[in-house]
Amino acid sequence: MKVAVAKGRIEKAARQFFVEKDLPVWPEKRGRELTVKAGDHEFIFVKGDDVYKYVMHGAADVGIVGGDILREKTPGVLEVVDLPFGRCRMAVCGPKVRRNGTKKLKVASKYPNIAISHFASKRQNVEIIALNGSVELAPLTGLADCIVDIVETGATLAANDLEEYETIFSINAKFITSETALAEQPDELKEWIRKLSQEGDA
Amino acid sequence: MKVAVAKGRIEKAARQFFVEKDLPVWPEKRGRELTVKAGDHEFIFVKGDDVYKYVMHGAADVGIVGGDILREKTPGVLEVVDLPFGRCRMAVCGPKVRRNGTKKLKVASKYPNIAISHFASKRQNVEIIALNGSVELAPLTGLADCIVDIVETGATLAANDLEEYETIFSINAKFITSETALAEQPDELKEWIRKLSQEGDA
Amino acid sequence: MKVAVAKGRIEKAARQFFVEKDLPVWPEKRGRELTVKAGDHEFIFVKGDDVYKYVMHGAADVGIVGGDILREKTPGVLEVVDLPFGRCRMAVCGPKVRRNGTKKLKVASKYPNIAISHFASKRQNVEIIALNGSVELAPLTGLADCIVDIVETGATLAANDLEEYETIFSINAKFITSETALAEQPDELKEWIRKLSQEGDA
Amino acid sequence: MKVAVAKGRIEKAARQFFVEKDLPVWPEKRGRELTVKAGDHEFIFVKGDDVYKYVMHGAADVGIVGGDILREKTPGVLEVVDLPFGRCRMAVCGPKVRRNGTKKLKVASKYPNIAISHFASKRQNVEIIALNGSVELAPLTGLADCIVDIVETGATLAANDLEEYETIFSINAKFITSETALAEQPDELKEWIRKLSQEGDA
Amino acid sequence: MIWSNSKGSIPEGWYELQSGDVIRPKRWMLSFLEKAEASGYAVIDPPLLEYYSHYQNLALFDESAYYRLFGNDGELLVMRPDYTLQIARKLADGHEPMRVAYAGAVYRRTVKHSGQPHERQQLGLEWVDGEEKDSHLIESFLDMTEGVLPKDRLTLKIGSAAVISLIAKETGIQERTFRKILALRNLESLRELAETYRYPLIAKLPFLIGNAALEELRAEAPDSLKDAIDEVDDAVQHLRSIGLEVSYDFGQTGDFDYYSGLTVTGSVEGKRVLSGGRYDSLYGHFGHSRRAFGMSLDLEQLDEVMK
Amino acid sequence: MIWSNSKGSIPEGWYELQSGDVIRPKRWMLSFLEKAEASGYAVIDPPLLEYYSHYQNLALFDESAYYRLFGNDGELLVMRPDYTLQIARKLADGHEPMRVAYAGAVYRRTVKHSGQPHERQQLGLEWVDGEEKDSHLIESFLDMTEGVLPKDRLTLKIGSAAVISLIAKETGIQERTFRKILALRNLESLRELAETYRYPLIAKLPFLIGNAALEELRAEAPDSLKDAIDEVDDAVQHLRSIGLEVSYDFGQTGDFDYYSGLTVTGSVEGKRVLSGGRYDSLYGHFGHSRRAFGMSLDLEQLDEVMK
Amino acid sequence: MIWSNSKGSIPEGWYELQSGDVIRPKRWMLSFLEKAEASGYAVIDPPLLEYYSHYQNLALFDESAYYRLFGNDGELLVMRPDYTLQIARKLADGHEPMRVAYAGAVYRRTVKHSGQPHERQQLGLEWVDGEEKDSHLIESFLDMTEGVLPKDRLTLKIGSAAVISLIAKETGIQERTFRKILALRNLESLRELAETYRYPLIAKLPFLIGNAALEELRAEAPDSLKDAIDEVDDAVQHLRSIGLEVSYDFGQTGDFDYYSGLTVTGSVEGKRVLSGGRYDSLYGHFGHSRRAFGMSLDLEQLDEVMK
Amino acid sequence: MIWSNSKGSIPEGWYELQSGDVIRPKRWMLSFLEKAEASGYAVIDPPLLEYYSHYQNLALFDESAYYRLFGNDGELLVMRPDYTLQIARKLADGHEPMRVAYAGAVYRRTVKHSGQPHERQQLGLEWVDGEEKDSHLIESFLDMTEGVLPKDRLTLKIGSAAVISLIAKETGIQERTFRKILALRNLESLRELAETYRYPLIAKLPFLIGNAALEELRAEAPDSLKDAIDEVDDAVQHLRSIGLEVSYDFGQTGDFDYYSGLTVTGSVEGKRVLSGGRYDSLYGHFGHSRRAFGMSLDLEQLDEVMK
Repeated sequence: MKVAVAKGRIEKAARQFFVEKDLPVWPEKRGRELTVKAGDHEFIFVKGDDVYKYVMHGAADVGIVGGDILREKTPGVLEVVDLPFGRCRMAVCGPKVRRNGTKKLKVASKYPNIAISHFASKRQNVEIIALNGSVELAPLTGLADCIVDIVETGATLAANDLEEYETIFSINAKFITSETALAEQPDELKEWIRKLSQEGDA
Repeated sequence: MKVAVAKGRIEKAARQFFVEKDLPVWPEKRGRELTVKAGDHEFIFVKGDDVYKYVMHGAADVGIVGGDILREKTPGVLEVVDLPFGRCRMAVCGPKVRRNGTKKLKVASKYPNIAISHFASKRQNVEIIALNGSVELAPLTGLADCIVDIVETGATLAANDLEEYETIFSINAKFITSETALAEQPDELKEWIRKLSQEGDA
Repeated sequence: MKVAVAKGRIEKAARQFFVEKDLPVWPEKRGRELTVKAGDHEFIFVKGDDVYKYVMHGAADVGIVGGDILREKTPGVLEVVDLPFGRCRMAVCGPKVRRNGTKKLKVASKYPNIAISHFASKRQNVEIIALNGSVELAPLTGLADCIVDIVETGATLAANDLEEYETIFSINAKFITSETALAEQPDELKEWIRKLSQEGDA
Repeated sequence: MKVAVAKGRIEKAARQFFVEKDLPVWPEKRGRELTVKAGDHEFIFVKGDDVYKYVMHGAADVGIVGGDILREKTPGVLEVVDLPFGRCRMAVCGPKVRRNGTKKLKVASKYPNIAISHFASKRQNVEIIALNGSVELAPLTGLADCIVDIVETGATLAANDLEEYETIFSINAKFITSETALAEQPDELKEWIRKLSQEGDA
Repeated sequence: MIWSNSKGSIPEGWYELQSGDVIRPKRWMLSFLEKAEASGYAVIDPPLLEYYSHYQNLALFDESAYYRLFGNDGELLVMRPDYTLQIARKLADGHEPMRVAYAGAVYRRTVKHSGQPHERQQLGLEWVDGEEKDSHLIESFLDMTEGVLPKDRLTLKIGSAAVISLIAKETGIQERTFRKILALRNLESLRELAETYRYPLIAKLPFLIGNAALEELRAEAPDSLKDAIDEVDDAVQHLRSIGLEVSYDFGQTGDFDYYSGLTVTGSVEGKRVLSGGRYDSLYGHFGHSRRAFGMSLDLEQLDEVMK
Repeated sequence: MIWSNSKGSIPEGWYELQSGDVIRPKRWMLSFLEKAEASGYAVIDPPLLEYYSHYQNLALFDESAYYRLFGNDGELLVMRPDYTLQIARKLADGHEPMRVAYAGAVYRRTVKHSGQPHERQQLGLEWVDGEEKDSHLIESFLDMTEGVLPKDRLTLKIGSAAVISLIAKETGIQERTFRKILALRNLESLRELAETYRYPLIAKLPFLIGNAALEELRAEAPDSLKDAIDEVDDAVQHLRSIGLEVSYDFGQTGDFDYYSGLTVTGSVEGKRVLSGGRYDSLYGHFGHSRRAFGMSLDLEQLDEVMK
Repeated sequence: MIWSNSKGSIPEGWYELQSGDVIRPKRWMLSFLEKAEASGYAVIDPPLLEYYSHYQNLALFDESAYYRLFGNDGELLVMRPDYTLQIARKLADGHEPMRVAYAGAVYRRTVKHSGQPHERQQLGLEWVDGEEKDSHLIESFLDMTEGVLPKDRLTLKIGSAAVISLIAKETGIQERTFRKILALRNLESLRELAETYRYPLIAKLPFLIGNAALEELRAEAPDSLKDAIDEVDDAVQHLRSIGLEVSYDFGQTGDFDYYSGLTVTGSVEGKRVLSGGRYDSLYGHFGHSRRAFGMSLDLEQLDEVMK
Repeated sequence: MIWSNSKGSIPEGWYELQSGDVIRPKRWMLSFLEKAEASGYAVIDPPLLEYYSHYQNLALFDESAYYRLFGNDGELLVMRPDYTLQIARKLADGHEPMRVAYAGAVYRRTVKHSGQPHERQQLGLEWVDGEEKDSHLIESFLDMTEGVLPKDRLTLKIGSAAVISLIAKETGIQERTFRKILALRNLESLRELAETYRYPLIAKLPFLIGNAALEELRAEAPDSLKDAIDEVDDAVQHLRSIGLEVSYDFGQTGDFDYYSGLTVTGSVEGKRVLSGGRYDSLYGHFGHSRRAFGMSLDLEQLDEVMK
C-alpha cells in the first residue's frame, strides 16, 4: 500500500491515530526523506494540496489530507473515512474594528473557490485576492478587508488582532482513495477502512 | 517604506545584502512575527508567490522575490533591480535512467506555465501536472516522467537519484516596485535602487 | 388605414373577399402602380415575403399575406384573422420514381426553416438547398432529390412529373396587424376584423 | 451543355446576344416551360438569385446572371465572361427631398451585404431592412429613408419621385461556370467563351 | 456569410451615436435616478454580464436573442437581457419590502437585416413586497419620470394577466400555450379553444379593447373572474381620477410570461414607450416567492417621439 | 492567464500522436465495427457537434467539462461529450428493438494542469428494447471486442443501480443526492443517512465489495431488494460459467446518473477499461421511454495496458 | 434566426452516418496509413483543436469558415481547418527531410442552406525537404492510395503556381490579387491587367487548358518562364509514361495561396477527388522556410463516384 | 474549474453597485459631456461591440484580456477594450481637425482571483490634427474636467515617447522590445542594452524622474534628442505657469505602444487617475496617418480618492 500523507500538522496527528488503530506507521522522527518504507507499505510525504493528485493519478493508493483542500478543489477522489483529527473550521475573519460600507469587500484567501461561493450565497459583492500563505497578514497590511481561512484554536487570529466574523463550515482530516486502488486491493483497503472507522476507540 | 520579502532562502540572503548596502534591515532572529518595523520602514514576510501581489495592490511599496515566480506569473510589476543572490536555474530534471519513447511525456512542476512554454518551443507532447511542493518526488513515485523545477546546488536532485536533463534559464532574486510607489516616493526609491544596484560592492 | 397586400394570387382573392365583406378595395385593374388610394385608405402591393416587414415597422397598419411565409419567418406580428382563401398545403414532393437509400437526402426549398424542422422531427439526414423560385425544377435537373414547397392544385407537380410524398401542414391567407396599429386605431381595426371574421358569409 | 439562365430581362438580352454570336438558343417564345432542349443543349430558366446555385452544384454547366447577384453573394463560381448586356448600376436612391440629420439612416435593399459594405466604407450609421422586391416603395411608405438598388434607365425612380444620390458601382451580366464543368468539357466551354468574348462584334 | 470588416465598419445592429443622441438619454437617466433616490428608492446597477444558467430555463426570449459569451472558466455568460430578472435574482432572498430604481442598457440580438438595434436604453422601477395598490405604483412611476415622460401625451392601456391565468386554470389549457396564442391575437385558434373548452369568452378576449371592454367582459365573465376584473376597474378609475388617459386591453399579455396580475402599457403617438405589470411568480424561480410589480421606459422609443 | 502561443504550441490537454499510437486504435475500431456489422449491429456515426440544449438539463457532467461553441445562428453547440446520449437522442422515437455499434472520440474539458486529455477514443454497443438478459449482452460485448480486449486479463465487477434506486425510494432520500454521496463512498455521510433514515444497510453499501458481498447484502436486505439482488447473482453466475473473472461491487454507482439496473465495470491490471449498465430512464428525456443497455471500451486506458 | 432544436435535431451541415458510410472511409484510411507506414512515412495525427492565432494572418479561408471556440484561458481555438497547416506548424523547426502521412477530418463552416457539409474526410501525404521530383511524388501518392483511388478512372491536370508567381513579379501586380482574379478566371479583368501591364499572356492564362496548352504557352512566354514551363512538361511526360491520363491547366491556381510551384488536381468522372502542389513558402510562416510538396484525397467526393 | 452558479451569484470581477456608487460617476460623465459639447467638442458614443479583426494585430493588450464573443455570422467581436481605438477607427478617414469627447465603460478580463474589476468607467478627450500645443491640450482637459478632477490635489508627470523612439532608431534596437523592457524599468537589462549599443543614456532612462531629471537628461543626450527634450521642457513650463504641480518622468512609456510624443500621467494621492499622450502613428493602422493627442480619466481610481 502506498500512502500519501499531508506534511505537517496532519502528518503528526495521523501517525498517532494510526498507532492507536494498529495500522502500519512511519518512524516518529522521519528526518528529511520524503518517502519512507515500512514493511510492504510506503509513505509519501507531500504538501496538503498535492495529496489528492498522487491518489488520483495512481502514484499513491490512499491519502490522508485536510477536508479544506478537498472542499476547495472537489477533485472527485473517494473520500472514504472522516478522521477524528485535523479538526478546524473555515471562517470569515477580520480586524476587530470592521471597515464599514464599501463598494466591494476585499477578501484574501487560500481558498478562493470557497470564498466566492460563500459570498455568492450571501449575494455580497467581493473582490477575491488569492494568496498562498500567511493570509492573516492581508487585513493588517491593508491588502484586504477580511480573509477566508481555516481557524483551529484561534491563536493566530488573536495574535494578529483579528476575530472570527462567521463560521462557514467545519473540517476534519479525510482518508481518501481511488476506484483504481479499490479494484486492485479491495481486501486490504477494506481492512484499513474498518480499522480507521471503528467508532469505539475514537 | 513597506517592504515585502519572500520568506526563507531569499529572506536570509536579502538581509545580508541589505546590511552590506547599508540599507535598513530587520533583526537577524526575527521570531515568528510576520511584520517587523525598523525605523520608518516596515518589513512584511510572505510566501514567495505572494510578494508581487502585495506590491501590485499597494500593500507594500517594494518587494524582494525570486525571478522564477515573476517569470511564471508575469504580473507586470516593475522589476527594477536584479539582485546578486537567490541564484539558481530553471531546469528539466528526471531519473538517471530515462523512461523512453512514450506517447506523452508526463511533467510535474510548480511552474506549469514555464513548463508548457518550454516544451511547446520544442514541439513536444507533454502532460503537465501542477504540484505545490516536493516536486522531486514525482518521478520517484511514478507520478511523472520528469519535472521542471529550480535547481540551486543540485543536492536535492542527487539525493533523489535525479539528474538535470536541460537548463531552461537562470534565475536570481529581484527587487520589485510599482508605478504607484514610484509616484509617491520617487526620491527614497531612487536612493534604494542606487544602493542596490551599485556594481562595485557586489 | 394603410394595407399591405401580397401581390399576385393572394391579391386577387383578397379583393374579391373584401368586396364580399363590404370593405374598401382597390380598382380591379390596378395597372403598374404599387400604391393605390381608396378614400382614407391606402393599399400597398408588395412581395409576399415583405408584407410583414411593412406591418412590423409601422409602414402599414395591416397586411394580407400567405400563412406559409409567417410560418417560415415567425416574425411576431399579430396574426388576427385566418382568411378563407390562399388555401394550399406545405408538402414534400419529388419525382415519381424516388431516388433510394442515400447518405443524405438533398432537399431544395423556398422554405428552408420549415424543411429543416420537418426532417428534424423525422430524424432524417438532409442537405437543404435554399432557392428563390421555380423549386419544382430542382429534382428535374438533379439539383435535389426532393423539394418542400406549397402545393395548391397539384398542377405544377403533375406538369413536372412530380408527386406529393407527404403533406406537412395546410395553409391559408392571414390578416395581420401590429400592437402599434391596434393602439392607434382600435375601433376601425375591430370593425375590419369583425367583417373579415364573420363566419356566416364565408 | 446545360445552361442556367436568369429569367426576365437578362434572358431576353441573352437570347439576342447568343443569336449574334452564333450560339445555340431557345425559341423566342418559350411558353411556360422552365427547361428547353435545343440539340445537345438544355436551357434552364430560373430566378436570377438561383442561377449560381445550379452551376455550383453541377445541375448546370454554365449560367447567365446579373453581376449584382454575384457581388451580393460572392459564391465563388468562375465568372468567366463579362457580357455586354444587363447593364445597370448599383446606387443609393431616395426622395428628392432628403430626410435630414437623423440618428440612424434607414436603408431598404434587396442587396443588404452591398448596402452594409457601402455605408461601412463611408463610416455611416445605418439600419438595413432587407426586402425581396419593389424596393422603391420603401421611401414612399416611410419604411426607409433611402434604398440601395439597381438602376437601369432611372424610369422607375422618376415614376416614384425618387432620385439617385450616389452610384456605388456599375454592373453587367456575366457568363459563369464551374471548375467541374471546365474539367468535364473543356473544349466546348473554350469554344463558347471564345465566341462570347470576341470583342469585335460587341 | 461574408461580412464587412473593412477598416471602418461596425457590427450590424450597433451604432455610433453623437452629441444630443448621447447626452439626452444620459440626462434622463440621471434625472430619474436622482429623483428616485431622493424619494427613497434603492438605486441599483447590476453587472453587465450574468451567468446564463440563471436564465436558461426561464425561456423569456428565443435562445437566439441572447448575447452569450464565455467566462474565465468556460462558464456561459449573457449580456444583460433585462433588468427585472437581475433585480429578481438579487432580491429573491430578501424579506424586507424593497423599492428599486435602475437605468441603463439591455442587449438582445435581433434578426439580421431587420433594422432593429441590439442595445436598448431603459429606466425603470420595481416594487417588491410592498402594500401599495398597483394603480398607486403606476402613479408613482409617472411621478418619478416627470420631466422625462410627457404625461399629457401618454395613453395607458390596462389589462390583466390574472384573467388570462384564471381562464387557463379553469379550462385546463396549458397557460404558456394559451398566452402564446393570445399574444398573436389569432381569432381562429382562439375560437377553436373556445369551442373545445366551451368557454366562449376566450374567442372575445383578444379584442376586448377600448372603453366598452370592461362592461363586455363583466357581462360574459364567470364569478371566478370578478376580483381580477374589479382590480382592473379600480385601477382605471384611480388613474382617470388623476387626469390620465386610460383604456382597457384585456387581450394584452405583456411582454413576459411571468406577469401574474395587472398589466400596463403606455404609448405616445402610437409608439409604445412604457410597459409593466405585476409578476408575483418570478421570484420563486430565484429563491422564495415575493410579490412584485415593475415598470420600465424604453428610451429609444421615447426619443423618437420627443424629437 | 498567459498562455503559450509560440509558433509550435498546442492547446493543453491535446496531443500530436504518431505511428502506432495513431494506427492501433484505428485498427481496433475498424475490426470492432466490421465484426459488429457482420453480426447484425447497426453501425452509427453521430455528428461531432450537437445542440447543447439537448443535454443542458441532463446535468451529466459539470458544465465546465463541455466543449461548447456557437452555431451559424448563435445557437449553442457542444462537441460530442458522450455517445450514449447521442444514440438515445436518435433512437428515442423508435419502436423496433435496435442493436447499435459505434467507435470514435468523445470530448471533455479537464482541469487545467491536471495532466488529463481532452479527447478520448471509445468504442461501444447499445441494445435498445431487446429481450436478452444483461449478462448475455455483456457476453456479446466481449465477443464483439475479441482481438481488442484480452478476456483472460479482464476482471469484471457487477453492481446494481436498481438496489441504490430502491433504497432511495424506500427511504425517501433524493436519489441524485444519494448517488453523489455514494459515489464518494464517504462512510461518515452514509452512516448519518443510515441513522437518520434507520436503514443500516446504507452504511455498509459502499464497501459491499468482493466475493462475499452478495451474501452480506442478502443477509441485511429487505425483501423489496430481492429481485434486484437476484438479477446480479444470475448475471455473475452466468459470466463465471463462461470463464470470466467476476466479482461484486454494490458500492459502484456507474459513471452516469441514468443507470437504473445492473452496472458493470471491467479492469485490466487495475486500469478501468470497460464500463456500462442498464439505463431504462434516459430515453424518456428525448422522447418516450425505452429499455436500454450499453457498454463501452476506453481505448486510451486499454492502450496503456496493452503496450 | 429561429433554429430547430426539437429533441431529435442535428445542426445544419452535420450528418448521422450509418453502416457502409461509416466503415468505408475508415477502411480506406487504415489501409492507406498502414501502407504509408510500411513504406517509411511518418504517420501523424495532429490535434483536433489548434490555437487560432497560428492561422489568423494566413487568410487561407474566409474568417467565417473557421469553427472557432475558446480554450481554458479564453484563448481562441479553431477546429482543424486543414492538415497541411498543422503539419507545417509541427515540422517548421525541423531540419531532416520528412515524409508524412495523415488521415482524418477537416472542419469548415459552409454557407447556410447551401447544402454543403461542415466535416470532410481526407487522407494525404506531405514531403518536406526531399530530393525527389514532383512527378515522382505524385506517382508515390498514387502508389500509397492504391486500392482506394482507381488510377484508371483518374484524370490529372497539371498547372504551375510558379508561372503565376513569376508573371506577378515581372509585372509588379500584387500576387495575392492576381491569384484572386485568376481563380475566378474572369476574362474581362484579366484582359484589363494584360493591357495595363502590357503582358498579353495574362489574358490567355485562364484558358490555357488541355493538351495544346503547353505549346500555346511556350509560344508566348518570355524566357523567364522557361524553367517553370519545362518543369510542368517533364512532370506530364513522366506521368504519361507510367500510363496516367494527364493534361494541362495553366489557369488553375490551386486551393491555397501558398502554392509556389507545380500544382495538381485529379478528377474521377468530373468530381475533383485529389489536389495538391508544391508550397515552398508556407513553412516560413511557422519558422524557417522548407521545401514542401503535399497531396490529399477528398474521401467525400471519392465516395460519391465509387458508390 | 468549478464555479459558483448558485442562484444569487455574479461572475468574478463584476459588481452590483448601489446608490451613490451608481449616481456619482453618471453625474461626472454628464457634467463633463455637457461642458465639452458646449465648448465645441463632438460628443461620440461608439458601439459597445466592435469587430475584433480591427484590433487583433495591434497587440495592445494580452489576447486573454479581451472580452470576445461571436456575431450573427460567426465573426469575432470584442467588447470595447478602449475608447481611443474606437475613435481612431472612426476618424481615420477624415481630413478636418476634430475634437472629441466620450464617457463610458471599457472592458478587460483580469487575472482570476486577482481582485481586479473587468469593467472600468472612463471619460476622455481626443484631438485630431489640431494646431494647439500639447501643453494647451492638457490644460483644456483640466478645464473640461473641472468639478470632477480636483486640480489642486493633482500631480502631473511628463515623459516623452519621442525620446524613447529616437533612441530606438539611433541604436537600431527594435522599438517594441525597447519599450517592453523600459516599461519594467529593469536596470540590468537596460544596462546590458546600454553597453551593447554603447549608449549609456539607456541605463539612466528608467530613473530620470523628478525635477532634476531634465538637466540630467540634457547633460547626456545627443543633439538629436534636443527637440523632443525642449518640447517636454516647454510643456512643463507652461503647466507650472498655470499653477499645476508637474514633474518629469522620462522612464514612463505610457500604457500603449502607440504613443509617439509627449506622455502625461496624473495622480491624486499616489493613485493614477489620468493618463494620455500624443499618438501620431495609430491612425495609420485604420486608414491614413493623422496627428492625435488624447487624455482620459479613470473614474474608478478617482472615486477611491474622492470618497
